[in-house]
Amino acid sequence: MSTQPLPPSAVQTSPGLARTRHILGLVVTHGLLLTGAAFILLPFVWMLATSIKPPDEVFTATFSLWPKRFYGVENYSYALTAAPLLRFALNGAILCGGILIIQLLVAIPCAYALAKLRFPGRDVLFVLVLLGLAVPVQVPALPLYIGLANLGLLNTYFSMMVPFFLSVFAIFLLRQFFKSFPDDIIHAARLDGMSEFEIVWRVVTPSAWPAIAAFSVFSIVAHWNDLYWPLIVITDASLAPPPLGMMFFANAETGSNYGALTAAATILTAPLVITFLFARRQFIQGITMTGVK
Amino acid sequence: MARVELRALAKSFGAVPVLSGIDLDIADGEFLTLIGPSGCGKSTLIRMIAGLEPQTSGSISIGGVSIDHLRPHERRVAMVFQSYALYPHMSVFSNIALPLTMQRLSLWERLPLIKLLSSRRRRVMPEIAREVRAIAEQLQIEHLLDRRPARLSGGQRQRVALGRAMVRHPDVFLMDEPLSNLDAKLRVHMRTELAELHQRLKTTFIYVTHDQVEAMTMSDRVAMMDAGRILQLGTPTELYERPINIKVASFIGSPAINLLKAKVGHDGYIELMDRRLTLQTPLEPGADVTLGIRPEAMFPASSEEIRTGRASLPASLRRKENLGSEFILHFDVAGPASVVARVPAGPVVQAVNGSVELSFDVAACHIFNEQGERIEPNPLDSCELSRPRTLVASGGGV
Amino acid sequence: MARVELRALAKSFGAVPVLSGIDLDIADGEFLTLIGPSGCGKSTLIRMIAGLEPQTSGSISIGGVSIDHLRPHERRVAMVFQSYALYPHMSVFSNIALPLTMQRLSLWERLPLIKLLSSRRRRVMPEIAREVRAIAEQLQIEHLLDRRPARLSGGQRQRVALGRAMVRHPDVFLMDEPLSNLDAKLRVHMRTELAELHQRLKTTFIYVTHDQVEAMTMSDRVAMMDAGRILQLGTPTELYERPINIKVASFIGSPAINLLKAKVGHDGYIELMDRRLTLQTPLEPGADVTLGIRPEAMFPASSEEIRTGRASLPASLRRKENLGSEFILHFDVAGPASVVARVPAGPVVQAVNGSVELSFDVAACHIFNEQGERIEPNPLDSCELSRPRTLVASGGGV
Amino acid sequence: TPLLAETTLDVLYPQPSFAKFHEPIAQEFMKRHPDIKITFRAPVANYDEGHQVMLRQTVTNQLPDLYFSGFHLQTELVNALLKRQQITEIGPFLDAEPAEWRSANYSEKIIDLGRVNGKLYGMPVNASTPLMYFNEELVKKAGGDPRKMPDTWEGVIALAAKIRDVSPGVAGLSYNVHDWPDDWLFRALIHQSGANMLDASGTKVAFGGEPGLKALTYLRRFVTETGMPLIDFDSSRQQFTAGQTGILFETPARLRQITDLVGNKFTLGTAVFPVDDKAKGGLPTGGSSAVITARDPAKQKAAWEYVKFMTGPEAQKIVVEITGYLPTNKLASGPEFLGPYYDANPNFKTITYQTDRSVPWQGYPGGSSVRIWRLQRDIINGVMRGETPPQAGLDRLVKETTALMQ
Amino acid sequence: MGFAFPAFLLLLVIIITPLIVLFYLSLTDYELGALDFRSVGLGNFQKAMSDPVFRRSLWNTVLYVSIVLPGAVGLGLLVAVLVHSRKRTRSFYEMIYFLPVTSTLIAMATVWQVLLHPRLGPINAFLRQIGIGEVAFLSDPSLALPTIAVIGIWQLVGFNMVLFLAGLSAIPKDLYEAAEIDGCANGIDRFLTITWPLLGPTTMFVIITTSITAFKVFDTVAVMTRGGPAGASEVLLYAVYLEGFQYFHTAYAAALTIIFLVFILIFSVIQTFVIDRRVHY
Ligand SMILES: Nc1ncnc2c1ncn2[C@@H]1O[C@H](COP(=O)(O)OP(=O)(O)OP(=O)(O)O)[C@@H](O)[C@H]1O
Ligand SMILES: Nc1ncnc2c1ncn2[C@@H]1O[C@H](COP(=O)(O)OP(=O)(O)OP(=O)(O)O)[C@@H](O)[C@H]1O
Ligand SMILES: [Mg+2]
Ligand SMILES: [Mg+2]
Repeated sequence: MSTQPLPPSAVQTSPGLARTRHILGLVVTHGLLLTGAAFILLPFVWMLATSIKPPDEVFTATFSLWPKRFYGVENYSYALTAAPLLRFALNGAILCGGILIIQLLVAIPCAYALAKLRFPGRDVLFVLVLLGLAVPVQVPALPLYIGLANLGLLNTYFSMMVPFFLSVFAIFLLRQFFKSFPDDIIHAARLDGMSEFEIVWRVVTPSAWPAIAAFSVFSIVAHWNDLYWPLIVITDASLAPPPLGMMFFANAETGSNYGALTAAATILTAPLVITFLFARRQFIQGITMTGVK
Repeated sequence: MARVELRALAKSFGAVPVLSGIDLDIADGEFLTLIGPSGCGKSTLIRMIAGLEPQTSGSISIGGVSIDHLRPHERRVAMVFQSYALYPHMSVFSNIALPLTMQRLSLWERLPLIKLLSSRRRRVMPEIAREVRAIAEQLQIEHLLDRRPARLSGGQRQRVALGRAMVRHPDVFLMDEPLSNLDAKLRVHMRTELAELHQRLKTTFIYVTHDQVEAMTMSDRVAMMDAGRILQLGTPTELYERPINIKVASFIGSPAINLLKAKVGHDGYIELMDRRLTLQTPLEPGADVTLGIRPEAMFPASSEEIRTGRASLPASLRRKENLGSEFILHFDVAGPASVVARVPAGPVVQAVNGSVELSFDVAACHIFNEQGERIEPNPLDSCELSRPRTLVASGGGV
Repeated sequence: MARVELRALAKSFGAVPVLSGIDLDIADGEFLTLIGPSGCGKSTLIRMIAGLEPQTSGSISIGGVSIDHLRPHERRVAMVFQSYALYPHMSVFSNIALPLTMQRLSLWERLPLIKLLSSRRRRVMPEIAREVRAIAEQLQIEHLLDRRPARLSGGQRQRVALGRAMVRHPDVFLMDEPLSNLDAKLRVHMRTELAELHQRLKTTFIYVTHDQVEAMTMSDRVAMMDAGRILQLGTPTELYERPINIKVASFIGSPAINLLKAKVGHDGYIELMDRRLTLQTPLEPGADVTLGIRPEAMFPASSEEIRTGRASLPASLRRKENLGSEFILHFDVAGPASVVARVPAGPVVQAVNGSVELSFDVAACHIFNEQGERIEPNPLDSCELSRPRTLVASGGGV
Repeated sequence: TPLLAETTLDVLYPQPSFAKFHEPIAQEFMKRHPDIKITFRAPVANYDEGHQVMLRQTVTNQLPDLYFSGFHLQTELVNALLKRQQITEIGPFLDAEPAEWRSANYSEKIIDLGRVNGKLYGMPVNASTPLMYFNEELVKKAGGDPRKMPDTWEGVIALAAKIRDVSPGVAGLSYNVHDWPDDWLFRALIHQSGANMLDASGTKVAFGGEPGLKALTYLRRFVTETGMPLIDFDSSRQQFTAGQTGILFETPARLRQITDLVGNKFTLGTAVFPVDDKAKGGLPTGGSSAVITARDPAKQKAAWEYVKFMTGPEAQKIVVEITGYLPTNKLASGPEFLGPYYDANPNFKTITYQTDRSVPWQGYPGGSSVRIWRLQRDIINGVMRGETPPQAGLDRLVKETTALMQ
Repeated sequence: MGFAFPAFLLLLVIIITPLIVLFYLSLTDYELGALDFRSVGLGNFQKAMSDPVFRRSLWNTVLYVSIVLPGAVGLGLLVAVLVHSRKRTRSFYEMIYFLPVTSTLIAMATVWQVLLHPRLGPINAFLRQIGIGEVAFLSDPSLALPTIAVIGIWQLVGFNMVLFLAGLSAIPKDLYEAAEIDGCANGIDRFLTITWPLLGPTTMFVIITTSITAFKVFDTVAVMTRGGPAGASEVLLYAVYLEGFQYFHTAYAAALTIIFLVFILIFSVIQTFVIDRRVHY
């Protein structure tokens, strides 16, 4: 059991080397991250730059960030007045809010049942849920459209929301989360006289809010930006959500006012960025706790 | 009044039997502890009493009334969980008040917003608050009522969990390892508090633990379980002094009982390492037996002369553990086996070293047959008392 | 050779000082335990020695050479974590082999796929395997080498963690509460194994715990820490028998030492509940003192007659805890305070009830002044020895 | 004079940006017809999407009362709607109007654009033929005369090659046929040589010979000789407005937008689309026609009123000024209406010089026009890239088109 | 159970019934707007198998997935690892990398077109500077799909980063410390010894969600290249869209949809297997 000397090849750290290594590490890390960030930001920089340019400066032979003529006021006021942008944002909020609320109302009890209750057909249901995860809206679009038409429900907020009422992703995420919820607390609640209904909403749900926050970000981002389905079911412009509204600017056949277009894009992206900013901490914590790891 | 009777209770998970044939009568106001190794079914049993897990067969009654068909909250039992199971998003006050609001308010009166409309609620809530405060005072947690459980220490959480159980004035308290999440010091302290609570409330307590110290110190009776059955039921002293088999003997007591292989000699006397002991059993000569000797029953022979009714073993000291007030001595003996003795601190034990004779009181030996069951020695007649002396090798000492 | 010296070591997290002015010499081959309440900085100290946390000031040297600038793996220390920190995705073999492969193979020889090309690797690996097997044999885990940590029991994981530390043949073993995740029985067992390992390896061990039993039973010396400083450094017996202040006295020993308020009388003798004890201190008359009396030093007076050098207190029994081999008796005394006595099991203690006189050996009292520091009593001259007898109220008893 | 009770017309139009003329026209109309209320559905992105929406809505009975169909999809739409009797023939309404009014407002050639199977189902609302845009500075630098731009393809190619040579990095011309969503630009190259896509029977490919080969050869030469970049049409337009392309062929509907995007960077000029066969050469007419899908006679009547207004000179003036389209009303170009505007904006007037070349743009039989064009486009793309020689490309074009026409 | 009932009902109405309808349609020759149709058995499926356009879209999709998958997962992991070790700048980087997830594609498509413009775009300006010359990213048939894929990566990196960050924060810190003592001195060693193996389950999840997302690529293609040039970027869902909504071959589109679903389901099955019994160490 004699101790062996360190192998001669091992170069020992000197105090100076340690510092150099630390600084070098910082340079490499930030170098990589900033390079990536530049790539990520490039479109946004162009978007912001364009949103303050007059039309004749949008396309020039040499690229410049700052316009010769500041046109931001015009572009933004045009974006806000030419189409009811705030109305679109409001529609987007109603749409996202409505979808989110129903998604949660449906997914939470289902996820709870999948995670904590034993009932026949549970595994079949779970497999179906996973199947649902793979189906994009494009797939059931046509039958749904015809169904809604027969019910006379086209061109309503409801018709825009209905295909998304069931979020299999939410069920999956929340099920993972609920699985780690202590059984003891549920037992305690039963002993205290709570019904299963109350257990779900008064005990399990309040503790799941990081996961709910995480899911909300996913859901809001997806439905705020969804174009495909509203395009199909909406014929009334006053119900249009943001991307549909954006089409008023992005249309290719005639005057695309790029300045106003990017201004509108900026205005309509901002709420999402702000949402993420606020939910960021819970978001990552929430995903961590859902066992998606 | 709150006598708990379990009759032929059994439970299987799927095809796996977990509990079988549990018969148990727990008197009103008794403190009964279920003890046993991990996985033996203690939690399952207590949860069946609470109604959280349906039994496969058998019946449970409280106060003479069968409760098999009752839902958990109708059973008039309260449970304290190992994890405390406090509602993490509610204040301590709400945690304790919850069972009462559930009991006394209708669903409508509990719904958010709608509840504000109820005038009955406005009448009932102050009552509940009064009761909660009374309980909190008893447990000395009044100052914590506004906190969330996350901001409490382990001991405080423990008390809140107790409060939540007490507020319902249940007929039976069920506790599933309520102290095992606490650190050693706090555990000792809470042990006392629980025992005193029991004395004060005089309610039936069914207490689950796998810590034999808890079982010994708090209980009126202890039921030692293993593999889904009750091995022995009795007072702590009975279990310690007359364990019915090796499992019970070695589970109870710390350091654990020393178990030594021995044989029944041709005349029925037990021979341990070729030394004949003044212990006679009804077993066949030549049968293998196991002798159980508690560590505190052994000490190095040099520390006192070998007296009547004692025997000794040659042993060599391997390690001494100083606990301050006492020493745990680890010896190697022939077998090869190791033997532990527990000796009060003092100059004598300090001096122990190398080979010694380990002396023990023959009357304190527990005898177990090959199946591990306890065998009572034959009573010794007076003439036997003098004979063994010659058999005891006089101690080598330090 | 592997003497560890800490000089004026200090650490702050931001502006918060966590350790200050730690000076400690640990001899080669010594088993030193750091003990202290939670948050006192034990982990921080040991992590600084390992190089996982940079110190704010001061220096650390091992074997006389400063290691302040060395990275953790260059320090020739090995660490066993409370959580074991085994690599969950590697087999036991790979877990133990990892430090060696890191040491002996270059980065290329470790890269996935590329490593297969190295011929040196093919030469080195069998050597490593041999060493790993040797360690595994020592720890009796050869049969587990292919398993993943998740499939091991607590004690087995513990051993693997030890193996991983041992395989590097470090100069110093650092262990941060390595036993606290084990259950009570296993903890007792592993305590012995660790102590024996130390005896065999004769390497320096620095061991962190907050369990005083571990500290007492295994260490050559114990450093009791509090709030980032070392309160007392000494052998276990020193700490138990001569704690330098109340904190040390009450941290060490279980059940905890009884602390009783007393006063210095006009002639320098200590008066406890108006009874004068045969203890004289150099303190001013009228000063407040605290008397520390270990539970094992007290017993109900009726159980033996009160002898020279003993005193007694009127007390009333609140609760008896039966531990099988002994009883813990809880008394209420005037103050109001509570006092714990620890008495071997026996018919006498069984009979104790109601009001008793609690007798204790005056020489076994620890005296602490108002600042909580230990005060040595003046040596008693022979004539003093007889006087106090009249002062001791003769016990009421059962 | 409310001869009708309040009638509401549900109108759907493609191209959201057309809101700029649809809205004011509807306002004006409602002022004049207080008994008719115009409500717009959310506009659809383009003619193709609009077509899909209409077809879906035939199935679900959600059709609007009035729709503006792209000319190239008109035939298919009408046929699909006829199957379910969901379309109203416009002919009877028009015939009921006074003859002199009709001849004063519409040229029969324009009205013919709305005929399907010989019956009038669509009333042409806006029309366009491809237009040449150019950068006057670049043209001048290359020795060209902005007021006398070449009117043959050889001439254009020569000028564009010059432009490229004298201004390095600049593309000579851009003719985005390889990327165009429909076959408008390809047809233009066939029609301009006096040929036709289909023979008189309307069932056989007619561009297989000389005209097709010539068109494909021109296209290849655009790339090789004039440095035309093979990029998408958005990018082409952007490059032109940035002053990096000499000549651009585009729809006049973009004139307003391009004028704005160019601003003061260079002088924008427009010229007529070069036509090799000055006698027979034609140009396919893009744009849209109003299609009445209302079922209720009162609504049909109201819809006809609206269509009349929409194709009237006041409304057409608005349409032209906002887009650059060719007006479909004869009076609109007159001095009362667009005259002064054209004088002030000569670039907008150019399109009127090629009015007479308008020929109808009709789909292929068999209902696979969209698919046929996608296939043709891929082949043309290959020819322009030089992957396929023009003759081989032409052979494939004929073969595949014929196959899909069944 | 009552709790799962609303979800089950919606599942039935929103997903299962339409799928059944779709499957039924795929066995007919229905065209949108047609008044009658008849059964053609598996004819549509046979046709799909021999349809070169469909085969090309299948191949394009596979190519797209095979670029996006390693790119978005690898870069997401790299960014997550780098960001995770930051303290003060962490939220800054998280925000930036998450931006594309929140952006509206309609606007971003135009922006990308301009950025990638061979003549006017800043990217080509940069390439010209370093002497590579103009690259027609979106119009060169060999580059269009990879370019769309890069944009796909751009959209997904932030999303995957967040998932990986969640995975990283679940790795016990003391493992890194143990590794450091054991001699894992540099980042590469630590990554290979701890991070990568312990991120296994996260990686599986990310790979599966990323591949499903990548299989579902539609918007970017529809908005930016419309399948061009010369079909070089025509992907599965776009082909389905063309058949269903441009050519109105509803039944054939339904058959293609079913094939698409089968493809994607293979991944879901893997997900069921791996995630639920995920590599539990
Ligand atoms: N829901 C369940 N399904 C299947 N088996 C179960 C279930 N719950 C418990 N068991 C099994 O029943 C046995 C008894 O479990 P139980 O929890 O009652 O043990 P315990 O005595 O409380 O142990 P511990 O001291 O570890 O808490 C164990 O073997 C366990 O694996
Ligand atoms: N990274 C850190 N940042 C700030 N404070 C810290 C950090 N790590 C430890 N501390 C603080 O330093 C003090 C000492 O912590 P340390 O972990 O050393 O305690 P300990 O004695 O090991 O306690 P325990 O017995 O609970 O493990 C604590 O008050 C803790 O809050
Ligand atoms: Mg249990
Ligand atoms: Mg610690």
